Amino acid sequence: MAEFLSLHDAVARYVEDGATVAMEGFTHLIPFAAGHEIIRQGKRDLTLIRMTPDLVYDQLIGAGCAKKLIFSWGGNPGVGSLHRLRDAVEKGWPHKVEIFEHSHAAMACAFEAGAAGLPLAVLRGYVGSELPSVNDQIKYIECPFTGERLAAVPSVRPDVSLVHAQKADRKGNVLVEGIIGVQKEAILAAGKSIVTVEEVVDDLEAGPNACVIPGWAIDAIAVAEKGAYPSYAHGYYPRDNRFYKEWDAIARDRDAFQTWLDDNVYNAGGQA
Amino acid sequence: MAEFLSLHDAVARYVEDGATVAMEGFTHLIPFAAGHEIIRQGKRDLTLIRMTPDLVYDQLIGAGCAKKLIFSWGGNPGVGSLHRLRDAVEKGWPHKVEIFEHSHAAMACAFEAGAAGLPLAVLRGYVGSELPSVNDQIKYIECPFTGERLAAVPSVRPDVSLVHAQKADRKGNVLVEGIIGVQKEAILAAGKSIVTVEEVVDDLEAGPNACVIPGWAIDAIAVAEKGAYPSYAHGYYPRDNRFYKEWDAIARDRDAFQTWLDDNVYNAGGQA
Amino acid sequence: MSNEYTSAEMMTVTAAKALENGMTCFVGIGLPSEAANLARLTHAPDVVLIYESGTLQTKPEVLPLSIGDGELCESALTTVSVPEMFRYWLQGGKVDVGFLGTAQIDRYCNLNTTLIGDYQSPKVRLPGGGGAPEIATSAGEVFITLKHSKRTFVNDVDFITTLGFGRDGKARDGVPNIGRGPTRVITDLCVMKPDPETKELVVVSLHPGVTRDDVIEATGWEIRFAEQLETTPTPDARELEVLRDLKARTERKHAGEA
Amino acid sequence: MSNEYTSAEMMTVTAAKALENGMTCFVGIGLPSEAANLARLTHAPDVVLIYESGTLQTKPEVLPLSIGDGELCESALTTVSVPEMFRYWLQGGKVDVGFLGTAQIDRYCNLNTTLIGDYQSPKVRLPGGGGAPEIATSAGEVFITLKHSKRTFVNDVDFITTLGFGRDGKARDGVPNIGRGPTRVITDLCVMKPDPETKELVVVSLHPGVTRDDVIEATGWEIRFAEQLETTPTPDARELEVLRDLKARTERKHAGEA
Repeated sequence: MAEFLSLHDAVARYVEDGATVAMEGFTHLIPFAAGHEIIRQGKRDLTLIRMTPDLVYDQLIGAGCAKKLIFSWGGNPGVGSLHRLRDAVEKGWPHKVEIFEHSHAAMACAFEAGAAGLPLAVLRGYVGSELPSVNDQIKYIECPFTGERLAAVPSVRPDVSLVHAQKADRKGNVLVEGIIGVQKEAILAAGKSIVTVEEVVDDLEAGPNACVIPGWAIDAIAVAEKGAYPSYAHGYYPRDNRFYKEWDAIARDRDAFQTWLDDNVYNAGGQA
Repeated sequence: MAEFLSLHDAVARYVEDGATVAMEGFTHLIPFAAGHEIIRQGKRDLTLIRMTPDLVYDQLIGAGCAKKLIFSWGGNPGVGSLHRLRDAVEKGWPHKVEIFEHSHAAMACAFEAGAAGLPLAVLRGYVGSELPSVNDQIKYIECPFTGERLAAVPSVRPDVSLVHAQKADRKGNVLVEGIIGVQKEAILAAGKSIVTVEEVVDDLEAGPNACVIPGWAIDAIAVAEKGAYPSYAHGYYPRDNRFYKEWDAIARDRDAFQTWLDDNVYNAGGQA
Repeated sequence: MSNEYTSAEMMTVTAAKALENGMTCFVGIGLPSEAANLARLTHAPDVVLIYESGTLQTKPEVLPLSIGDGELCESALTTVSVPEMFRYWLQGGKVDVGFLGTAQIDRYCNLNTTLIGDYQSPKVRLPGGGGAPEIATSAGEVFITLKHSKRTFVNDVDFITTLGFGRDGKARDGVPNIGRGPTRVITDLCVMKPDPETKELVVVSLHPGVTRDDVIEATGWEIRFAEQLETTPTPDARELEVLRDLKARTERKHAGEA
Repeated sequence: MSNEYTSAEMMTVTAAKALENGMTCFVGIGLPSEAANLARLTHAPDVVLIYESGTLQTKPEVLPLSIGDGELCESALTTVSVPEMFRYWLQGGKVDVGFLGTAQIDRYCNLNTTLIGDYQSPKVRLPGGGGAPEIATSAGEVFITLKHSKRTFVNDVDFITTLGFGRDGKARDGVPNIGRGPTRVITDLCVMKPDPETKELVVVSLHPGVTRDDVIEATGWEIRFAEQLETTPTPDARELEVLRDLKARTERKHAGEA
């Protein structure tokens, strides 16, 4: 049953050093506030899972929180590279990060399978790609009905998932609306889950088939206004595309990144 | 791209003798009008797929349209037996119907897998059940990561699927709302699809994540007012629970059934 | 209101009491649905009811006739597709208890809802498995409720549609990712629980006025009784009132009068 | 408005023309997105654009910077979850054409968006596969658009992220349930198509003012030319106007002024 906590307390309680952590939100509703809280609390040796690492994992990796990264597309969308990710992979700064690389299709199916309580996801994938040669987590099964060889990947089952959503009601039921990505799957697949929300309301005013996650399937809810900034929250604020472009210069340079981190995360209390 | 046809023409064009046919709608939005049209057109040797055969398949089976039935729960919900189904299975009237029997979980996963273009569905299912001993369509795979043995069933990929929905817009995009069952899966898994709707509107007025099926994924749309009666259409009319109870007496008796069929289907034009 | 009650009411009230507040319960239609909603309307207002039609956390005013009545959707927190219901919510491990009825049950709680007689030429064809086979294995535990008779409590079920503990009581042993299975059976005569070791059903509580012989005569095998045999608490006035109101509302609605 | 145009505009307009009205197109971000939306705003108003963020049949007013900008959802017919997008819509066979960009391409249309150098210690780490590996195999066919240079058109891609026709041109042969693969590559210099037999890319059309030598110099292998080499039609005034308006609107919006 969802407990309303401060973001500080939720992260302190549920995110342990060495944990496997999924922070989802496909371009939309990326949980930046939660990511900054993890950085501030100095969590270490995390295995980070995310389809599109985006700026939030660039920041976590640059801040030294990550040991491994499981992902399928690691760029700054429409802008270019994630320089902190590249620096870690190419130069080992601040330390080497081990990567397990998938396609979007496989990651999406792996989240689905995790939510479905299965150990594996099956898909028609990776045909002719060399990704299976560098990722031993990609295997195959044979269809017992047709003999077709299909790809199999382990399901995603994080120790803890963190997502951002528009709103929760007072019982902790959460509405996710717009581009819903794999947020529901991330929560249902996880051992523990933290949802940050823009606001708490009396009534979610959701349609009959809206993406609503019941409070009893969530561990902690924390209010984090603009918690997805510089990504966006449909109905609340738009994506700050300008910041995504500015990030390129910040992240390119280790010092500039450190300064940004000091100013916007370490010394920004719980409001970054 | 969806073509607007009369129900007569849609069924005449797409439902062939011997076809594998799925008519879905989980208690809600059961496509009775479409079923009656199939009976009127005297289609034969159909392989009928449906999680819950309900009255609609009781009628099709009693009318002699079916050769096989693939299903997971064959009763009159809350009332008792489907007497026409029982008469076919127990006594071979009007002729023997071969049955392939699953659990709901397996059928639901098989529809999902069919929509996903896969040849099989994988689930943690049938543990300890004797259903696998009487249905050779239930097999097993071994998870290459954990070694766990999981059930596998062939995906559902009907020649044609028929579902009922609340409304279509003038481009043929369809909104299904309320209990959405496996309607979307049935359409996407099928070679051809027919959707009957209560009405055609200018604007679906659907939420951003509503269950909307694009017109280009549908073959034919036919307007059939009260097309789900005696089941219901959320927002249009309620379930006629009284008729479901009355059906028990009608279907118990071959003559009473024939009379009902004459009065309400054969001699009811396209309005039954 | 008098405290007299029927044996059917005794069964429903007792079944309802098995549910604790806050549990998530995957509800079968019929008797389980009646009991689960009674629990929600009495001692367990926050019990979460899930129906296989995809309705999550539903609070119907009247009992559904079918598993997918409009009432279930209208009063639900949200409604998901049926594949999602079975994959994410049931198989995904979100259900504490599955609440099932059955046509036949044996001493190891195996359930038959498939047929009487031989599979290829059945004497009586029953509706089939529906959601039960995976509810029984994926839910944390399973409650079963049905009327007690020799026709339903049989020595060997004609067919195991849904696993209790298998023909030998050992079918769950060593199976990965499986729930505890049936933990209690509630009838109009008594409450039974599986023996912790052998998994054979043992009567742990007799309803007031019911004798051991009543149970023995209604059971198709040599039924065992617990050493500390209890008497089931009687329904109180409020439970009976709420149940009767619920059933009256339901009857009016289904007759088309509401 | 003059009919002068840049080579980038020539590329986009030519890529746009490849899309026919009514096609369903799974759109990659960047150049493919620009071309696909230009098609929608000119000759193909009913082209159906699908983005991997789950937005089905979207009609953005401005080009998205990311694959999941709010604009895509607001103008979509509906938005589904990402698992549904990849399972039902892409793998389910509902996509006619996948429209991709790439960092590297070889003569058999294999695409590399993973890295330059060695996998374990890369010289340059690129973003990775994203949706491309399965778009390339599940879509009915694939269009590819990118700028022509020796850096991008290489003799051997450092890594096959996404299958064209394999290192030998035969990797799709005999594979069940696979799309036709790349059917055209549109650059700022020319249009190429795979040879029907060998699958090696052949230049079929040169953009006006571009010479064979221009293409030879910008290609990392000995590029072949079709016997009937055509000249690509030039953009007309309306195409250029619509494209420039679209890009201007987009720039204003992304700079935060709109």
